[in-house]
Order: sequence, then C-alpha cells, then structure tokens
Amino acid sequence: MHTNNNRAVEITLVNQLGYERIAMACSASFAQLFGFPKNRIEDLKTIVSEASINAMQHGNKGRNDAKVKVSLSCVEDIINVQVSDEGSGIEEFPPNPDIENIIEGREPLIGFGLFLIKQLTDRVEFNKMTGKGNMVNMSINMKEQV
Amino acid sequence: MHTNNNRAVEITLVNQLGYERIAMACSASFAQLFGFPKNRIEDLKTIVSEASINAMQHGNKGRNDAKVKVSLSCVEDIINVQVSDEGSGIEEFPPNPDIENIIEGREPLIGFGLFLIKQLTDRVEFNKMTGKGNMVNMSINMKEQV
Amino acid sequence: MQNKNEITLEKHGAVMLLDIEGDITAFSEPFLNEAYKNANDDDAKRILLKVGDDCYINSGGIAVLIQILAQTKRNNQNIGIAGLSEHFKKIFNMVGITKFASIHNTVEDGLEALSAG
Amino acid sequence: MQNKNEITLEKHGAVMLLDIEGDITAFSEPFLNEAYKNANDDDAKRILLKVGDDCYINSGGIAVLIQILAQTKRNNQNIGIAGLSEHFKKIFNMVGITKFASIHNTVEDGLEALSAG
Ligand SMILES: Nc1ncnc2c1ncn2[C@@H]1O[C@H](COP(=O)(O)OP(=O)(O)O)[C@@H](O)[C@H]1O
Ligand SMILES: Nc1ncnc2c1ncn2[C@@H]1O[C@H](COP(=O)(O)OP(=O)(O)O)[C@@H](O)[C@H]1O
Repeated sequence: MHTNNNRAVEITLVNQLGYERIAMACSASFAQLFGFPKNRIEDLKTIVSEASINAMQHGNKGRNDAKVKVSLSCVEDIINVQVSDEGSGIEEFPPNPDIENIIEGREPLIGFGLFLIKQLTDRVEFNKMTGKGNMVNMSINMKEQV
Repeated sequence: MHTNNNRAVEITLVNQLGYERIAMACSASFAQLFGFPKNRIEDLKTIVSEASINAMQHGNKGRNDAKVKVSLSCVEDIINVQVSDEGSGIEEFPPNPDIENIIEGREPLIGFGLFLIKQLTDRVEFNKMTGKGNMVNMSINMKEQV
Repeated sequence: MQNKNEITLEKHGAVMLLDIEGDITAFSEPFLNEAYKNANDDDAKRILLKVGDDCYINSGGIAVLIQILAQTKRNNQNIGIAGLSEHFKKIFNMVGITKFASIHNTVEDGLEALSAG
Repeated sequence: MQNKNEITLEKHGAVMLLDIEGDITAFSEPFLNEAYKNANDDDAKRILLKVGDDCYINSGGIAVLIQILAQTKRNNQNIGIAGLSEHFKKIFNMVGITKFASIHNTVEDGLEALSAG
C-alpha cells in the first residue's frame, strides 16, 4: 500500500470484522494526545469504525487476505484520517436513509454507515484512488462547527 | 520496513516521545479482542511502551524522520508483539538495575526499560535484525505463569 | 472476540426490561431477536431496552435495532431505550430512531415513562 | 501532548501531601523537582506522593521518582506513595522502590501511616 511519510500514525488491520475496534482505540488515543474533547473523540471513533467496516465488507469484499489501512495526522486542530481498502470505491451512492420509509418497508435497510460518516466529519472525500485501491479521506475539527 | 503478512495488526509511529501511548492503546484493544485479563493487558501496555520508547531514543536516536513499527499477532492465547526501529540493536546489555546501588550513587540510573521488558514478558528476544533494522520480539501469555 | 450479548429479561409491572450486556453490532442480531421473541411470548406491550453507556454501537447494530423497531410498530408495542451515552443519543437522534423509540437517561426514568404512557 | 503535571502541595499536620495530576514520565522531572523543592522550603520531613490510579507511568518516570527517593534518603525524610494501581504496585515492587518508599492504598492510609511513623 502507498506509504505517505508525513502521516503520524498508520495502522494496518487484517480484514476481519471486530478489528475496527483497534483502529478506533488508536484514533481515540491519537486525538487525546492533541487534546481533543470527548465529544469529538467519540465522533472520530464512529467515523473510523464505519469507514473500516465498509473497507472490510464492501471494499475488500470480506477477502481474508486483504488489508485495511488507517492513517492519522493532525495539523492545526484538525485530525485527518484516511481509510484505505483494496477495492475500486463506491459504485453508487445510496440516498440518505429515511427511517420512516425503512420502518414501513419501502426502502432497504442500508446507508447508515455513509450517512454517519457524512454527518460526523467536517470534510470528507470518498473514492480517492491510490496505487492499491480505494480510500476515504475524512477530517474532523477539534471544535464542533455549528 | 519488512512487512509480514501474517501479522494481524501493524502500527507505524513517528519517532516522537508520547506516540508510544498510541501503540499502547492499540495493543490493549487487541488484547481485549482476545479476552485477555486486565493484569496481562497492563503488562502488555508496559512492554509495548518501554520497547517503543527504546526504539525512539536508542534505536532511532531521536531522528524525527525515522519510524517505529509495532506489530501484533495472537496465536493460542499468546500475544506476540514485535517492535522495530531503524538502528542496529543493543550494543551492550546493562545489568539489571540494583536500586540500592543507584540510590547510593554507585550505579547509573539506567536499565529499567529492559528490566521491565524481561520481567513482564513470557518470552523475549532482543536484537533480531530485519532488512530495515533492529527488532525486539516479545510474547505474553493470557495467563500469568507462576 | 466479544461478539455476543447477554440479555436478561425482567418484568417490571407492565414493562418488560431487556437488559443488554455487550456491544450492539451486526453480531447482536440473533441475541436481540431471541430476546424480543421471548418478550412477545410473554405478551409484552411495553418494552425497555437497556444498553451499557460504554458499549460500542455501530451502523450494523443500528440496523438490528431498526428491525426491532419496525416489528414493535407493527405489533403496536411501546418501546424505549435507556442507558445511551451522550454520543449515541446524538446519533440515534440523527438517524431518526427517536421517532420510533423514546430515549431515557436511566432505567428508572424509562420504566416510569413507559408505565405511565 | 499531555506532558505536564499539576502538583498541589497540601500540609496535613506533619505530612506534606504532593498531589500529582497527570502521567509520570521523563517529562515530569521539572514538575516533581519543583514540588519537592517547595516541600523542602517548608522543611517537610514526611512526604506523601499521590498519583492517579489511571495515570501512565513509564521507566522514565520511575527514574525521576528514584532521583527523588535518593534525595529523601539523604535528607532523612520519610516518603510514601498513594493511589497506585495494582499494576504499578507490582512494578514498584519489582523495581525495588518499595525498599525506599512505603506504598499506601489511599491518601488517608498514607497520611495516617506517615503521621504515626
Ligand atoms: N469502501 C467501499 N468500497 C466499495 N463500496 C462501498 C464502500 N463503502 C460503502 N460502499 C457502498 O456504499 C453502500 C452504503 O454503505 P453504508 O452506508 O455503509 O451502508 P451498508 O454498509 O449498510 O450497505 C454499500 O452498500 C456499498 O455498496
Ligand atoms: N532499541 C534499542 N536500540 C539500541 N540500543 C538499545 C535499544 N534499547 C535499549 N538499548 C540500550 O540498552 C540500554 C538500556 O535500556 P533501558 O533499560 O531501556 O534503559 P535506559 O533507556 O534508561 O537507558 C540503553 O541505554 C541503550 O544503550
């Protein structure tokens, strides 16, 4: 996988559900080093979790020889986190889930991962292609923007 | 740095004191996934911390373009953790520190890092050379050996 | 891997409390469905889900919960959730879960509200 | 980076309590030395260090503590440590710190033991 030497921390995970927790713990610890407040650390954990799960399930399609890479950097009170998989990115973006339609069975039960990522990040780019596959590039500010 | 694809988790850290905490958090979360008890998780955190600090200070001699790599795997209730730096290993092993001699000023105040690593691991190999430098290879069992 | 839940059922007057230990993820599906089935076997009309305030909830777990909410709606059951951290209260609100389940700070609050409702 | 300590000095009868907030690492050296100097300015003969039971202590911090212990020994001061987690009690014992400082579960225990001793 492409190695960017300016990243402060890089974590490579086996492609197995559950290991996203390790990336979450790592990200939380990273944000603590930079004095991020609790609510933003929780937001960061959730976006890292959702992006890692998507990388495992959709990007790497569950292949157990594939890897997920999470990399973290912090510049001027903004943490940037990139989650990479070995796939080719999101083919079709589902609309934001509408819970009333879902409950009534008019809409499939999908799209919560991307929805949470979009809601909790301050900036996000999907489908960034790297030498080895797809990457989602997310930023989160120390202070929640209102 | 040499990449071993059988490792479940790999973390690469910038060579800066304080970042060892991220490797600690990562290791703790990894051990939790495998149901390690609290006391063994604490032991693991300490050996990861000490080995990472040594890698930063002695292996990479504080060079801020150098990296520290920590990799984790778990097989049959034993966690193996390898901490790599870009140096050439320990030249001379200090004796175990004798606190009475240290307090009386008869011995320098060094050697606690290696002492803790030796005490808290169930198996340890120092000065394993890889393509990129030195590595310490440590194992810790789920149950403390008495 | 901590991919299971222990769910204890406790009857508090007219309310059935489902006390969920563990994280709420896609792996929770069989455990939550089983507990919900048991609550139905007891003919529960008011249900309170209790989660740990330090539990990990991801979108897979949210999907499992929404499946339960769809059923409680169809079955005319009243459902509440207690114990969520501030973070997951925010998220449950974002996702719209709060339109189909009431959120309570504590089990006591939840039992009281559901008993009255 | 959380590389600093807040150390509060509090006189409890004959014992000077140094309440240390934050982790104990090589970065703690100036903060601990300053607090110890202030205790000495007050002519403290009995000193209790209080640490957080969730604080991070590494070998750099252990070295800083041992430097303080060397000084308390030379100055004929009685020193105790309170608040350590089980893990760090084990480590302080391994390293031999327990030969030069008494270890107490709580500040109250420590104050009582040092006042009596
Ligand atoms: N890393 C990825 N690679 C390829 N496709 C993805 C990736 N992440 C998301 N997707 C696509 O976007 C859809 C929505 O993702 P998400 O919102 O997480 O919901 P869900 O995982 O429940 O389907 C997925 O079903 C998938 O088709
Ligand atoms: N990764 C390493 N690379 C090179 N030398 C090392 C490494 N780790 C330890 N050493 C050597 O071993 C000595 C003892 O290390 P340690 O027990 O951690 O104590 P300290 O860091 O206080 O010197 C160090 O002073 C150094 O010379």
